[in-house]
Amino acid sequence: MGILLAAGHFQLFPDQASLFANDVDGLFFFLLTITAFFSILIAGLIVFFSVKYRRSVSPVRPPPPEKMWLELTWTILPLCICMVIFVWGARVFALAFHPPADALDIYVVGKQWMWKVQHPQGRREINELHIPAGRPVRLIMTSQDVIHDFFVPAFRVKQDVLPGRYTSEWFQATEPGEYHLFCAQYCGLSHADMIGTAVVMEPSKYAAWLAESPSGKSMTETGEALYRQFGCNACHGTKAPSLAGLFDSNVVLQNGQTVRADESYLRESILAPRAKIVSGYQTIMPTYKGQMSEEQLAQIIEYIKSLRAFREPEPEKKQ
Amino acid sequence: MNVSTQPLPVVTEPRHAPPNYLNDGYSVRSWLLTLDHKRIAILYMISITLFFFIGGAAAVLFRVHLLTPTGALFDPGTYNKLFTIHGVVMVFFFLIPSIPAVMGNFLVPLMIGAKDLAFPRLNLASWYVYMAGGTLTGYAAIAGGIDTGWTFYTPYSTMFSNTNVIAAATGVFITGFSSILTGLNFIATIHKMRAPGLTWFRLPLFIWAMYATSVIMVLGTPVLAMTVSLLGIERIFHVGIFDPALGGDPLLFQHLFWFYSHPAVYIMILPSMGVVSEIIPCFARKRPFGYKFIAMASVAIAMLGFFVWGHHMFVSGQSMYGGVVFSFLSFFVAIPSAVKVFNWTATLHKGSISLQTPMLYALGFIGLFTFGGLTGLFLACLGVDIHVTGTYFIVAHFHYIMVGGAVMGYLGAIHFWWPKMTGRVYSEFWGRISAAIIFVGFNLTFFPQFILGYLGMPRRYYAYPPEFQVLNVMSTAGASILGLGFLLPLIYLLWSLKYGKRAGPNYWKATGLEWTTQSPPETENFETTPEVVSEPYAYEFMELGNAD
Amino acid sequence: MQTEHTDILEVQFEDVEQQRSTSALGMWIFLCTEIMFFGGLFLAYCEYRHLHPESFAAASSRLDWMLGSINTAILLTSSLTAALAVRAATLRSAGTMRFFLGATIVLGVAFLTIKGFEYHTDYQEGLIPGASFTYSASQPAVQPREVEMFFMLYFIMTGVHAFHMIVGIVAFFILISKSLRNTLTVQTVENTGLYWHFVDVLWIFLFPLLYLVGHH
Amino acid sequence: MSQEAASIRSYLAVFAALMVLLGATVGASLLDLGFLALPVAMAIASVKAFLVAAIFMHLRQSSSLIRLIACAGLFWLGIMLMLTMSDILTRV
Repeated sequence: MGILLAAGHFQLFPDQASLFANDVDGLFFFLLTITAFFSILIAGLIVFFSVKYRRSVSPVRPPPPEKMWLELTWTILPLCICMVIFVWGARVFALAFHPPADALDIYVVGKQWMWKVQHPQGRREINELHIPAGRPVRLIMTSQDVIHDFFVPAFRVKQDVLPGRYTSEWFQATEPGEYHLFCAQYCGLSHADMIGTAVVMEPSKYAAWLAESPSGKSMTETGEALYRQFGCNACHGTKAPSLAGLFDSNVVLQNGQTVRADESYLRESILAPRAKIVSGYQTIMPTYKGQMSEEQLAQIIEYIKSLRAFREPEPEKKQ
Repeated sequence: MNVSTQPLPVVTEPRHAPPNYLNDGYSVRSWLLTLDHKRIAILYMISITLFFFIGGAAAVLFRVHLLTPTGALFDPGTYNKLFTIHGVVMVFFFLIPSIPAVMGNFLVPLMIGAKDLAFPRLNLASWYVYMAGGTLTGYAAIAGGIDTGWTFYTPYSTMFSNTNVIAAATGVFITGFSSILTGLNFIATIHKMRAPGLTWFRLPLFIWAMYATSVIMVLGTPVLAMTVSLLGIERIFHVGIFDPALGGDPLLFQHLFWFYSHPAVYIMILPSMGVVSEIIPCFARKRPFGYKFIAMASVAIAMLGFFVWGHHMFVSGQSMYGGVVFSFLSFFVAIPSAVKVFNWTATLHKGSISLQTPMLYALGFIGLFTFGGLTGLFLACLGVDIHVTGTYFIVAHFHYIMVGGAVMGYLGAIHFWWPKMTGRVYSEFWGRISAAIIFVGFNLTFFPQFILGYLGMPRRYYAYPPEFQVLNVMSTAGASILGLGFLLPLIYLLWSLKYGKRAGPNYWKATGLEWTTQSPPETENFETTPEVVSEPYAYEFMELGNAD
Repeated sequence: MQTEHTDILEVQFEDVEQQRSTSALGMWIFLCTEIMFFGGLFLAYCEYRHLHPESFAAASSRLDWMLGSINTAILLTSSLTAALAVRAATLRSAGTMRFFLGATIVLGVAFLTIKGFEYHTDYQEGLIPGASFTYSASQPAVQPREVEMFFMLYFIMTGVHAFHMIVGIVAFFILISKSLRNTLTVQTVENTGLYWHFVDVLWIFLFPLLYLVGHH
Repeated sequence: MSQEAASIRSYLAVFAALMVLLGATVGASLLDLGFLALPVAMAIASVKAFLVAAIFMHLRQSSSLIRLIACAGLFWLGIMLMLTMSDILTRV
């Protein structure tokens, strides 16, 4: 059921290739039933009344009295149905916002008009997304220019990709195969060419595919090299907070607020370091905005994330 | 409605029409400087018809382009400009002014027994403002075009598009003021100028709908004006307001834009609902079932419509909490719409129904609006919206509301009040034929797009994967039928102006003060101010229409 | 100044009372649209002040709060004179009305003059957003780009406000000339007064939001 | 006419109150009120705006329709500010 099979074939229903697709489609069919029921009801009544009470057989009658119970019925009943739809829809939506903790992080950068993908193990690709079946995958996405939208119909997931910040989406692919990948937010001249393929592979094949990486270096390794190249190690751990164990921890800021150190926080701290100063430290970090590409940024972030594995003791020396 | 003025004698083919607003001066000046709401309505009608066919031509062109997966006619840039001009022209220059500025202008004073709107000079000014905005947007379309989509999303529109965004945005900014002036005029008129005895719950439902529409125009449109101003400032001065590269927040633009543009959907649909609420009682010869509920539903839609704009932004990067709040609120606006549909259907029960052209449009409206509204539930529903937003599902949904709803309502209104406006009767045969063609063509155009959308075809694509071709060809075939369907009324309505038989004051034997005037109405509307002494829609006391 | 019974009755109205109340209603609806028009700016201000509190405070401290306070006092006084002009109009004393209208115009011009001096100072200090914007942050948390955003909002908000004042001043001149030609109606004076008070109310909010953000 | 004559006194009283409030808002900004600074400034501004609207703009004597319209403007402004901020304040 992939693109190759479907090419030229007429479909009425899209492929289902993720766990989330089942959740969305269940809700979709519920809504479809409601829509069909009420459309047929109204259309049927209109046709039925138009025939039964046509002018030639039906005289003009005095108006019937207002029926309050009827009005209340068709006010309250739709409201109840709507609330069911809302709650169900919100549950599915919440699911889309909460990736499992063991999700595989893949970095996506959108630019006019292509998708650039980086796997943690170092392999990069353009307009293709290779992923293993049966494993939750989280995409950490940003854009270099305008707003794009990463949309894989077979997974039923879609999320705008904004410049200047990270957004994310996650899914767990079920069926190996090739699926369409679309940009679903109008982004200019070649918007319709900003398409690609999501390739779902058996996990073993995915591992083999990753190993074919031409550079042979993982994002963490490249990130570590960049970390030294940009001189981050000159301060972090001494004059600036240690980054070991930072990711996913709670950071107390100078203004007393507490923030969670997720990818967005790391990104902001590199590009706009003065926005959120860690309590007890001075504002000495320069901005790296314009000095590193989104890909390099992702590599450094991936390196910082890797530091959680071996938590170093916090250095005592603070200035 | 029983009215204390004497019924007018039935006019049988006089040689010359009695003095009326149409033969009250023939000079260009007497039209371009007129303060008569009826003449201004005609000016609007001519202008919006022009814009409708410009927008429609763009639509036909890009539908033909989409016959083949790689695109048959245009390069990507041209395609993008075509769908943008289609959207901008249809939304801002046809749908929003359509029923309010044409039918509302013509009917509001007549229906409430007034000599004119409260501020006739503002009314004329609103037409000039509209034309100025339209001209500027037309200029933008020719000089460089515009390729941002009608939504003008930043930062594409402010920093990346190489097209004439400033001129188009200025055009939209200017035409917004025409909308504001019209709304202001209607609110003041409906509050202050009703005939003696015409209490709020004796008002025709069309007036309730116009009132609700005006509230949206007055409160929503200024926000659009500010939004496109900020867009222009960012584009010209390159100072961050919406562009994240300059420290701005692109979602702020979307909030501001949809704060107006979602209620704007109700500017399009509420007047059509009002029209349908007039037509159905007339052709079912029955008082509308649940008059007060239909009236209050209009007001409720206008209010609730302002609470729901965030459902356009569920996948935009808006917070999850924001999404849930907006989804919850969105469902509430479905309720008054449902109440209206049920009440219209109940009005048909035990009526005496004749299926003449306006009634065909009205019944078509109910069916298409019901389906369009129900598919709106998919979009308010968070879980499904993730998949269908930004696809052809959205395109299909809003065309069911805007074409199946608003345009059907507009055509219904034109056909219903044409005898009143022009004093002539069009060909019933061609009226019914074209109503049927439009209904069939419309469904063939847009129903396949629901399937395309669920399959995942994104909107605004000039090329698409080959497996989507069958449905696209169906849609294009439908569009050509629909285009033909829209041309037919243009022909037979114009024909009727010269060759149609004279209509008489109350062609449909309808209730309502506008039908107590001669057709076409005289410049002063009423010789003496009418006095209303009874409830509206007393069809059980009316004789049957002379068209039967 | 005309007396009531000779107020020109437009054809669409039944009587003068209907014409007056409709006119007042129309004016209030217009003011409602003005609230929403400025609402978009207030929303932008709210969001960015929330996101960049330090930069907004620092930027605000570059404005002269003394001049801002003086201007506020001038505008509040002009509101008083406008109210007194309307009162004189209702009492049909044309001379008094013209005096107070004149006073309002003088105060309005004074406000704009001071505003002009402020703009000029901002220009000299390189605070005009755009290519020539220069700002060096004194505190670490302050970002020049965010300061520029504050000034963009400042110039848009005060600029649109000043434009409204110019319209109001021109309207007052028209009122005076109409009054001298004896073609003025009370309702016109009242509506113009409403407009002027609205412009004043706007400034009442703009002043603390723009001038008094930070500690100074 | 006595009502008209009384109005001049109320105008002057309102003017005096406005000036006092102007002093108060400037004074408050000179104190370091922390997070209270904005609410205090807005509260004072609202009282000033209310005085101008009620007395100078005759809202106190106006018909309920006109009062309703004035409130509607504020209500819709509130919708816009609150619902948008509900997104912005809860973004992760």
